[in-house]
Amino acid sequence: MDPLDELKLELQKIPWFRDLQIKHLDLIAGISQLRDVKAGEVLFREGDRAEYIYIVLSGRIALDMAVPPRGKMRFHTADPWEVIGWSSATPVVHQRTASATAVVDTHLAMIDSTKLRELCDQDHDLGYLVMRRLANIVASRLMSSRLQLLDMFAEPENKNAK
Amino acid sequence: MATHVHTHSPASPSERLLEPVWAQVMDITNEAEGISTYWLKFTDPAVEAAYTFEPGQFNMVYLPGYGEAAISISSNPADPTLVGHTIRFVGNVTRAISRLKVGDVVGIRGPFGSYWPMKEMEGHDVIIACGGIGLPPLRPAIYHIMNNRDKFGKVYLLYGARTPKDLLYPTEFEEWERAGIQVQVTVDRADEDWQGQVGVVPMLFYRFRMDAPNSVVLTCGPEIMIRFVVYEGLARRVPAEQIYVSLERNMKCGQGSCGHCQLGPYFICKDGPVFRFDTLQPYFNVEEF
Amino acid sequence: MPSDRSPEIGSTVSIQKQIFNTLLEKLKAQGYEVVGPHVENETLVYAPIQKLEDLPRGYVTEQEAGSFRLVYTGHTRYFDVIPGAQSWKQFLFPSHANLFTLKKTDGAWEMETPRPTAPAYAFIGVRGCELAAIQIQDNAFLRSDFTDPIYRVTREKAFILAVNCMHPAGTCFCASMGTGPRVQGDADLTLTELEDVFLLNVGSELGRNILAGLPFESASAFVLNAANRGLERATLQMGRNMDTSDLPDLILNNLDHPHWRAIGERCLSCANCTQVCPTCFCWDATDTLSLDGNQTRRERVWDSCFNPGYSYQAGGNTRPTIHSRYRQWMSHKLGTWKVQYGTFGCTGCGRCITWCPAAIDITVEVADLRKEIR
Amino acid sequence: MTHHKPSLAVYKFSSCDGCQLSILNMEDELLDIAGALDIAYFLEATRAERPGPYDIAIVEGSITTPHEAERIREIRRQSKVLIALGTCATSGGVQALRNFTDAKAYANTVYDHPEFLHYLDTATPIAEHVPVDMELWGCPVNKGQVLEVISALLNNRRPNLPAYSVCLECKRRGTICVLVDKGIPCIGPATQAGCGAICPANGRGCYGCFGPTRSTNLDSLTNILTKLERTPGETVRLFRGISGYAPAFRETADVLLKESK
Repeated sequence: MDPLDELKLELQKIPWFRDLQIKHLDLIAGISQLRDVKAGEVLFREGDRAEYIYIVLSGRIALDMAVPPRGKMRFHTADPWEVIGWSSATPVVHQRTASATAVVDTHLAMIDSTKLRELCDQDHDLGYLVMRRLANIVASRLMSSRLQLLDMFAEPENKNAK
Repeated sequence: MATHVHTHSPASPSERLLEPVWAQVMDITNEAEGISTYWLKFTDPAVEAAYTFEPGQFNMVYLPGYGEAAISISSNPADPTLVGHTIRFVGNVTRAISRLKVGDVVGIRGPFGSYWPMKEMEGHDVIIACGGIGLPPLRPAIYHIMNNRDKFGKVYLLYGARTPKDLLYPTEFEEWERAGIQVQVTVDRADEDWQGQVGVVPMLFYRFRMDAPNSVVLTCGPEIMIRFVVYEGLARRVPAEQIYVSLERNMKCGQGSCGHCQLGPYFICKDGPVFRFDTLQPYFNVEEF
Repeated sequence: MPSDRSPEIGSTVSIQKQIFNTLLEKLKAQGYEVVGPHVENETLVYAPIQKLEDLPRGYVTEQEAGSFRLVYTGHTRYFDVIPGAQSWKQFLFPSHANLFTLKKTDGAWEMETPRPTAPAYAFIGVRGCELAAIQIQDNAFLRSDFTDPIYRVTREKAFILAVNCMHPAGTCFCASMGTGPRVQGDADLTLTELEDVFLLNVGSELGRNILAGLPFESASAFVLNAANRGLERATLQMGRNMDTSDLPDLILNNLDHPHWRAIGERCLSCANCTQVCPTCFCWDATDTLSLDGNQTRRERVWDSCFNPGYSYQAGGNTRPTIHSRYRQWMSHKLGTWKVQYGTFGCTGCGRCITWCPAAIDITVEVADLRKEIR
Repeated sequence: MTHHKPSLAVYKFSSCDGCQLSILNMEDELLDIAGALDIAYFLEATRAERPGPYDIAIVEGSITTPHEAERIREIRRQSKVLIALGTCATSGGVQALRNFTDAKAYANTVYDHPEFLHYLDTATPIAEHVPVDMELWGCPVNKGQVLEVISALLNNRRPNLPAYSVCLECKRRGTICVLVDKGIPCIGPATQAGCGAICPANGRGCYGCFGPTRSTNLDSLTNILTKLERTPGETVRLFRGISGYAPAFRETADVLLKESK
């Protein structure tokens, strides 16, 4: 199969891409490629230049932060259709804020973030759809982080103890 | 109450509900750091023969001199001769329980409270969403589903714990999977050796597609987790009448008499611990209620 | 003409006041421990009484929010004094009760359950609000699925002589709650005090038996009229009133209202209101363990939703703030109680108003809440 | 503390001995205590004196001299569990009243040779000097509470000590509220239960010897009491009583004084 056709076919599987018009899908396909990472392989490291947004097509990617002296802390895993590296879609973030490692063999779509921003600037209809999706991702990631921050399973401090 | 009766009738069974019966610890399973399951057998054969419970119910476990704690039953309802209590050692009573050995005796009152709507759930898909020590009160429901697997549609267990070593019953997950229960496990944080999912229980709702109108959600765990599980269920159009939550409060009597566990009009010990969410909704987000 | 027949159940008879002593004697002869209002250490209590003269004749109470004064005016009536802090709850639901004692022998616990040994009480002078309160506690303690053994034994044996209230106090609002001043519930006898006679309405076979052989007359239309007029006047003399028309919704729909915080600024969280309340039924159970760990006594004591430990659980305190505890109390009394038992948890006796050191007045708070919402 | 009998030491600092006496007063239970504990040091009870370390040390009194400040640190080093017994040990007690004034001026008035006195500027609770494992309030302490704490330690459980106010105890015993009934100033609503509400039962107001409750509303209580004052400053004196140096009562009195100036 033509690599571009294969790419489009894969992108069409992503639920939220179904909202896109064909011309928009073509535009995104034009700045995207497919990538495979083997289990244990590092997709990017904290501090790397943030050039791509990834969408997991199959497999599982883990996000870790190195916390001295506790070592690597795993705070999120992304399963199919989840987006990672979303912050590179904003004009201000240039560095990866976490490391991404494949937990199992993983198949991904990678989108050039600079070009995606340019596309969104040129076509606000597309830009709106992309940013709306990113807002959803940020909201759910934030909620998740809040719950983790609350450490809901922790034994609470008994400041009102009997 | 109409006119009082001027006779002194002898104590009836409904009056013995404050007196414990005795059960012996037959076995102790260490489940996780600070959490163990105690397997209890009633010392009186007549009590044992009469004892049954529904998934989601609890017992008041009594250690003479220390007091009582409301503890959900975590064992198979099909075998009430051995009652399992999975206990986290956090309070005065449960810390004392942590020092019990096989052969020791505890007091039991129960079973008390409402239970998961196993009958009404038949024919539906079931989503069991729980976190931490919220899994034990749901394990009897899982056993019940396994015992009657053909009566239920798709069944998902969405389970989260703080870290991988805090997961309860991990050795049983495979058996549950084999029985056609899709087990999704997540932890809040892990080291890089953990191959499973990392994230919070409500996020697991993003991992599968549900037939919302035909689904029943059962949830138990920290109240904050329950809240967000409910929001995820409601966001996916699961009717509020098909979401069931199990709550926890300070309980003393277990039968809606002492007043401690009230939440709005409900005595959680008697009207709960399992509530249909729509009945709870008006009081659910009132702070410090 | 005096008669020695038994009156019919439902009928009203009149007796000379001194004959009441004969009635008390009969109760005692039948084994009752007779308790009633009594002045002791210059204050009003419920205590054993032997004769009519033990009742607080000549006294009135001046009750306002946060203030109670027993005043001697020298009037000639025995049942004019409105109750003080104590209620019949202390007999039916005692503040301390042993649930059981356990002794360890050879690793096994042996239980000893005390058979409730409370006497058969004759309650003399139960007001309408108080009888309603007893019936409200019946709902909590005498359920079909759970009967409290300690409460039941005393309750079943109790003889109740109720009293219609002719002179309500400043903090009374029983008329608003539909529990008085005329006694509404079932009593063995219901008394109305006129200047020279007692009227007694016969409510039960037991009441009838107690009157049998006593010199009574059937009450004339004149005295019955006088009693009715007195009760009508009493209704108008209520010191407080509470609009219940929009309860419990007013409260349950406004649980987040800032007014709760305003009350919390005044409330001491001292628990007095709950302890003097004749319907409050909360209790706690505690163990007292011997030093060697081989013997324990489990005891039940009155508890209160104002006690910071009341809603404590392994996760902390469900109601850490004072205003949340006050809201729990009031929203239970006038809100969720109705859902639980079909009645309000308040009979309008006014004790929580009088005995609140901070003078918090439930009728005022309800009215203020209503005003602020509009 | 399982196999051997745990050892107990009882110490006295600046105090009246009343709390130790309430241990000795437990005639019925004293034999049980002696059976369960090895009394290693308790000058009021026995001449036997065995050196530490001890499993349980019970300390009565407040710290008022440099020597005492030194000695309590040594006791802490010698003891596994340290219990502060009574209001002197938990809030400074009646000696702490001098913290509100110039102790030197008093000393100069009372003594011919105040220069021989060695005392600290303040009388302070044990917990201001060393970590304390448990505090038992009261002037004197309630013997039932002492027993409960010992039983709890021996049986490895949390002692059952009430967090509620004296009012609850008052009502449970059927006492009529002296504040409402007689207008007698009473700080029972803000005082920790435990005494059994002795004072109100005898027609007096509570003067707070069991210390402030953890959840109370002193602003509101102050408003009530100042209205009842029979003499100016009565409320300040009520709070600056036996538990006057306990932070909640101390701050309340300070605020009142500031307002009255």
